[in-house]
Amino acid sequence: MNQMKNFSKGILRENPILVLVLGACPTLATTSSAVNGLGMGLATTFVLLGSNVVVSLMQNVIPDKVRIPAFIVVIATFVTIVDLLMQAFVPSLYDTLGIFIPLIVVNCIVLGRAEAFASKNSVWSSFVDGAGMGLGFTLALGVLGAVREILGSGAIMGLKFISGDGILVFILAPGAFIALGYLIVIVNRINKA
Amino acid sequence: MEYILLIISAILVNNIVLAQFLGVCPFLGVSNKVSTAIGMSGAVTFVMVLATMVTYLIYTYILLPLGIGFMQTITFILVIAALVQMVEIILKKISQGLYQALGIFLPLITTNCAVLGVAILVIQKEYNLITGVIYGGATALGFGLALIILAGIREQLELADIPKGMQGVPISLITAGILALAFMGFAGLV
Amino acid sequence: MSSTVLFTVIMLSLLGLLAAVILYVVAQKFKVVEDPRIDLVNEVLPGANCGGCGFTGCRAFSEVLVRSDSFEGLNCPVGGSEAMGKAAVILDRQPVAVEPKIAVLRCNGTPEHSQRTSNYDGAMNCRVAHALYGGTTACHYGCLGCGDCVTSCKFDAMYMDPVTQLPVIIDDKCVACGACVKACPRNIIELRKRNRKDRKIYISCVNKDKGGPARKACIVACIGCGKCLKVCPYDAITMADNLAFIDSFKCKLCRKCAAECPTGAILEINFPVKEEKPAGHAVTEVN
Amino acid sequence: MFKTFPKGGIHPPENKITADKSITVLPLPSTVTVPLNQHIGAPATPVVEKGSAVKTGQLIAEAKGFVSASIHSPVSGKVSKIEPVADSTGYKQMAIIIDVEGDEWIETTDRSATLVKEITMTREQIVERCRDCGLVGLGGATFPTHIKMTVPSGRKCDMLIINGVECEPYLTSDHRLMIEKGPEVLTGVTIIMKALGVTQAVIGIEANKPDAISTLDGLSKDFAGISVVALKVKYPQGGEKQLIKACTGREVPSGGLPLDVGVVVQNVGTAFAVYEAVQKNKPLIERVVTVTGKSVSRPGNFLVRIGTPVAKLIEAAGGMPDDTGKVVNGGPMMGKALAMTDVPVTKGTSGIILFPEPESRRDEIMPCIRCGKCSSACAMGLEPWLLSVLSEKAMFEKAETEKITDCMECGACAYTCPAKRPLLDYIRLGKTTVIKMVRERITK
Amino acid sequence: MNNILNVSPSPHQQSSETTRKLMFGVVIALLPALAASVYYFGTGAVIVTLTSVLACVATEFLIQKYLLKTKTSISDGSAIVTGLLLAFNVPSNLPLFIIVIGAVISIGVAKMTFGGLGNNPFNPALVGRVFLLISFPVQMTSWPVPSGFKTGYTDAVTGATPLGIISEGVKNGESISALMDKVPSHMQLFYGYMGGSMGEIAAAALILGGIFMIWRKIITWHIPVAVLASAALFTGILWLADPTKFADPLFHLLTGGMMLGAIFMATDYVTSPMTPKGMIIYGTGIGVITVLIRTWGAYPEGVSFAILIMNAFVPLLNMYIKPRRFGKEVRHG
Amino acid sequence: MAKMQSTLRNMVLSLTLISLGASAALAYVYEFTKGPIEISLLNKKLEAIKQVVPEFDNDPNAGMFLLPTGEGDSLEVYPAKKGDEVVGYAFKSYTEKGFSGHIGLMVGFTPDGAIYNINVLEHKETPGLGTKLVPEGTAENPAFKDQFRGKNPAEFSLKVKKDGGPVDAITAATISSRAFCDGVQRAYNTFEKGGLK
Repeated sequence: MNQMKNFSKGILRENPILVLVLGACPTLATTSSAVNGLGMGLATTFVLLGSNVVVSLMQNVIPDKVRIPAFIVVIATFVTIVDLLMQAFVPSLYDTLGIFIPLIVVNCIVLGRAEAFASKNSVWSSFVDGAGMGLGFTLALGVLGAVREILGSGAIMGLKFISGDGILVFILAPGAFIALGYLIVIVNRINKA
Repeated sequence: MEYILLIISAILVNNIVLAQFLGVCPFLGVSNKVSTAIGMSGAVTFVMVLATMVTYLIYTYILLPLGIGFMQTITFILVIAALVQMVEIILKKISQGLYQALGIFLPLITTNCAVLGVAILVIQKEYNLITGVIYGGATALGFGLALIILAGIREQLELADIPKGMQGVPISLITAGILALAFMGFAGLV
Repeated sequence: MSSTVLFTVIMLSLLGLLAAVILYVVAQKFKVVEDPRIDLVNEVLPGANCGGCGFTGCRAFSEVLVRSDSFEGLNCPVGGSEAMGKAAVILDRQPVAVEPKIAVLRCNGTPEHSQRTSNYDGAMNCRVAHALYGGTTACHYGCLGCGDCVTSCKFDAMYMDPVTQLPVIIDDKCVACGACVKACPRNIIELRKRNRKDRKIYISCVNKDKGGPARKACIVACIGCGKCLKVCPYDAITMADNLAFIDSFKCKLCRKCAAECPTGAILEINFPVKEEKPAGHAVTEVN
Repeated sequence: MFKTFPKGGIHPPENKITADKSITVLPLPSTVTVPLNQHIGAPATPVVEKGSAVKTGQLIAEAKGFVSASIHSPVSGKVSKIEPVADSTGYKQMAIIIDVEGDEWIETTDRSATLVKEITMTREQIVERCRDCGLVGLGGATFPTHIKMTVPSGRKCDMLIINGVECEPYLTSDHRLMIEKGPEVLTGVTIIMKALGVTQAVIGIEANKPDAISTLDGLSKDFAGISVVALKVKYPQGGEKQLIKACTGREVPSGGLPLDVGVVVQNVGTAFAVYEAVQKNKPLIERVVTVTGKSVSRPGNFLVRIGTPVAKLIEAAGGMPDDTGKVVNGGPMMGKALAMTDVPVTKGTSGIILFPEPESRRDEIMPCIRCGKCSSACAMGLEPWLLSVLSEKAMFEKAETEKITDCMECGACAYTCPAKRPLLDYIRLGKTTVIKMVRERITK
Repeated sequence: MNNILNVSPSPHQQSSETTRKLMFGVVIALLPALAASVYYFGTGAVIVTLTSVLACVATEFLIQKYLLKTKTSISDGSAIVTGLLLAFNVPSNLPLFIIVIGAVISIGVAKMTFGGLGNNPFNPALVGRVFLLISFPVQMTSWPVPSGFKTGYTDAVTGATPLGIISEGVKNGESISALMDKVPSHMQLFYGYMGGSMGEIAAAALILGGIFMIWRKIITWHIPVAVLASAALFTGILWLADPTKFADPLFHLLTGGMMLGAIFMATDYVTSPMTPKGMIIYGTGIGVITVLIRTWGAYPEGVSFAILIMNAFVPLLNMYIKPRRFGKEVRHG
Repeated sequence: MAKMQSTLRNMVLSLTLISLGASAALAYVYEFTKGPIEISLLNKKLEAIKQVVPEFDNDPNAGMFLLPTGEGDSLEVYPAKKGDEVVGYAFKSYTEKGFSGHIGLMVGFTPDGAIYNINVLEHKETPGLGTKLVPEGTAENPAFKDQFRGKNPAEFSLKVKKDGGPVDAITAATISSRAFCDGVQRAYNTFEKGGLK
């Protein structure tokens, strides 16, 4: 398969959040600012890359029946590694993302890619797929984070451009749902055009 | 009283889906019809109570004494996965009716981040066993409440003329957003 | 090696063991065998879920394809021979060549051609109007103009022409799924063979009345005179209930019949323009 | 307070313009067109041929199916054609066309106006006679009367209800009949009571017809077992199930028939026709039709031969006003709009209403605002908004569980809708589809 | 005689009631309350109302024209009602850009996203209001003090609502009787002499509007009565249990938009149940949740939230509470 | 390589092996990150302490001791010393009266009992309102917290103006402001009772 296409599909056409709507929980929870969104996105990308590579390496040694638990073990391992690393080296980001780091385990994207792609394809394509999907996820989180940050606190990447507060709802739960809803609509329109 | 506040908090104030963003995937996925939503809520409640209990015991009596608390994530997810499978088998053996009602939803629960999330939260918040189980149950009820409400609205929206681009996930998300807005009214109850 | 490492390894190995055993037992109990080819076939299908194949959706059709012994009688009108060919490769079967088809509207009852005798003022729905009465013109076989077919089209291949008050089929978009055929309560829409350059010759009328009343109701009605029958060199035209019908698979597009038709009920479309058109045949070119 | 049904109902303007216009006999037209399907059930089979000479009252088409009714010549003359003719729906169906030559009746009919009160026939003979005379329910449903007069074995009937409600606005044919032919109607009722073997009959009349109530109430003293009940003015008071509930308090179960609660309902007009058939041996060849409308110059109630073109009726009422936008066969709530006026009067035609253009158009359709007014107007306790949208979106299974088949198409929902949605149009579509679905399921 | 006749299925008559008439009926019913707020808050009330109505109508028009590309429906009057109600739910000195945001959310998000009039599960004006309350808590909770007619706009003296004063005080451990001296008397509350959102203050005017709507059959009594009765009952029980900690029921009914909510917001056709039984359950839910939020929650008013929450239950109520079907309980034979 | 068959032996074997590999990897990473995690946790605490007391050169964490609040629990106290001289105490205080419950505070006192600075450790207050407790102000644009600096609760009543005190509450967030005062008061009470003055 064309690796470039393989890579780029995750960014817009098969964007895991905006088109496939997988992994909505961390998307909503960690995008109160662009930085948080990007942080979460990168953490997930790391897990995605790692698990995709390992799963595709092991695709032949895992019997079908234990496929899912084996994948879960692999994914959980990577998640724990990210968890520990972040705790050690970026403690403040770790504090904000909180419980959603361990919850990468149950993020449908990771398991979904392992199951749908990595377990059937070569290591290199799996890596590219993971990178594309991860980038798509990160971008989506970043964009959603940026939108919410701009609307919600009148700032971008922590830099305030208006005095006072923004439309606070957008950094709260309801705003997350609403912003994601409209973002999906917009991306659908772009994809169709 | 403490328990009542805990329950109110978990169901209304800090609703797992609408305020804490856990379990959003099944929230969007299994809310097409009220009847399925009710089944899913039942199954989630059942598993969540059981999972909270088991993971709590494992954490306190195995992981902690051994000093391998960092194994939490990987242990919990495997335990939950195994638990769900076991529940499925047992349910099939003991009650065919219950299995019919909940069975089809069980596989969906493994990847419901609400279950793992609650298991982790119980440890994080340092609840004891009873509080933990109550918290788990109440959270599941909160999940069910949100799910059933959304299912009701979506079933009604099926009859509405929603603009083409908005149909499906976007409209569910926006409905959930307004629902979250409404639930913010419960702030400060506990 | 510290004790942590030891515990970790033991713990996880035990867990893995446990999970494996449980899963083994479970796997023994529920053997969900789903042919993986269903997914593969499903992927090559267009995914429009239009139901044109006669099944409830693309996935259902994939299952049917996988289970079937041959592709005889099975066709995806949307994906056409391309999709069916791919499916055939996956399933290692012989694709059955299916002629591509296209929907045509067998009514030309524009306000100009057919006198309006009443105004319909009910719900804009052909089936409601059809159940109520014969329609706004004296022809109670023709198009009601409420656009059920347009609503039923999932491919945006139809629209209502505000002037002719008839639906128009966009050849490029039509996939011949047949949804409009089912939607039309008057069976005006027909799936016909798709010819080169979308050329079409067909009787644009379904009026089964005798010549007089039919002509009175609509000046471009088929009056069942049978002239076309006689000139057709290929026996493609048949006559039943005062109505001629051109079999699109027998027709060789010679256009003899169209020249012969006294009312202009036979439409010829997408042919190069002839030098002079027979007078009085106000034919509305569709597209 | 007057009796009524418990839930729903609306109060459309009554517009009973012709309430005080006595029944006048319409002169014979030059040709009559007698459709072979003037009743629910299979069309009758012609027993005359093109060119046959027929007398008034002569059998010209025979009932063949179980639910069917015979048809008699309404005039004397010659059969000119037997061919499909566009009927009031615009679709063609078989009809016998007769050129009128005078009005020579068959000998068996007693054409004198004397009242014959004595009932000499047995139950079986009465039913037999009603079938021979081609009687159908004249309220609009045109169900063959002889079937309704036979209580199936194993079922019990203890009460006859006569529908003199005429709750449709504009229509006054039953009203006039009750006033002018009171004794005949009551005799007819007694005949039906005998046929059914019941001792009790109730005539339900809406309170806006005090003259009819007092007339019949006074006369009913001479007839055993007949009482008159005044009912509240509310549409659809004349719905069979509503009428039974109002008069007796009994509730016909969903999907059931009046006989399920031991009741048979007949229309006043039918009772009169039964009288004529049984006591005078006169087939059903004419009926009273109200011709009315706000712009009509001489609205009135006419005794018309079946098969007379509607246009003739309109002519008798002063011709079609220039502003006419719609001609309705029947009442404004349940009647059928006509696409043209050269269609014949049939056994089911109770009135012809001519609406001026502005009133004839439906208002612009707005989105449903879920005000629930249709639900509160529905006398059957249904939710028209839901049924309508379910039909529109082709969700027929759901519509079935929501009891779309209970709908009696009274139109109260569409009348009351502030958004002017064509609720009944879609419900009717859904109802026919669901009935078809159910039938297919049974045959499968 | 060659008229072309109109043909349609039955019925051939329609009542004279139209959506537009109903909507303008609501507008008329709102006028007394509008007059009251102009009387108490001056030109600010007029400016806020005009901005809100214009912004709502403009949003609906623009979305239909340019985004959805459908026929515009602003003439049905529903956007005007939403605009008025939104204005009634905000302080009369709210910065105009905030009102415009509220209007965009009301119409754009809560209404047009769902397909426009009749399809929205939540009351648009309330979604806008709650959205603003959470987004701009400072501006949305700085209510001008009523001071008779005046022409200033933003320079008004601001203060808390009576409920706000009570809620603060109780949290601070003060007794109700002491607090009652700080708030206007019940009679003043009835006429609307208190701080609060623009249209919610004058109970008398709102009740007048309500009676008008019931008389014109625009609404039925079920919802308002259920809301007010359940709230009164609940607060009554609390008050009897401990009059030092809980305010009396009448106080609750007259303050914090209870009247506005019960009469105008909860009775919105689209977002309330269809059957009387459903309406009573719905109304009771609103009353109870309102008191719950007022007494133990963080928001002193709570009516808006309560209505939105019960809006969410309406589909379920419609689904499970059906009108009694004719012939349902009767068995064959 | 052919795919492994799903026999019990294969399944157990593969899953156990995967687990083994995973656990080994995990254990290694854990050992590796153990140190940095501890350090980062400690740094966080020290950072919080540093902000609320004058400059010091000791390890306050080592000198940490508990003081009873008089309400049945105790607060952690971190003494800051420059040389041998105590320059301030950091009290890890809390309040439950916040808009959304718990607020954790680090309150620094100079030895004479005056507030040096306050730091909000954790809270769940409403964004835009209660969150205004957190930021540090600047000279020309002082934040809420800044009005406490240098004030001695002995003469500066920790009450918002609405309750008759001198504290300017955050607009529309009186509850949060009041809770903040409550937390500081708790620290001060403990300080006073502990006899550190």
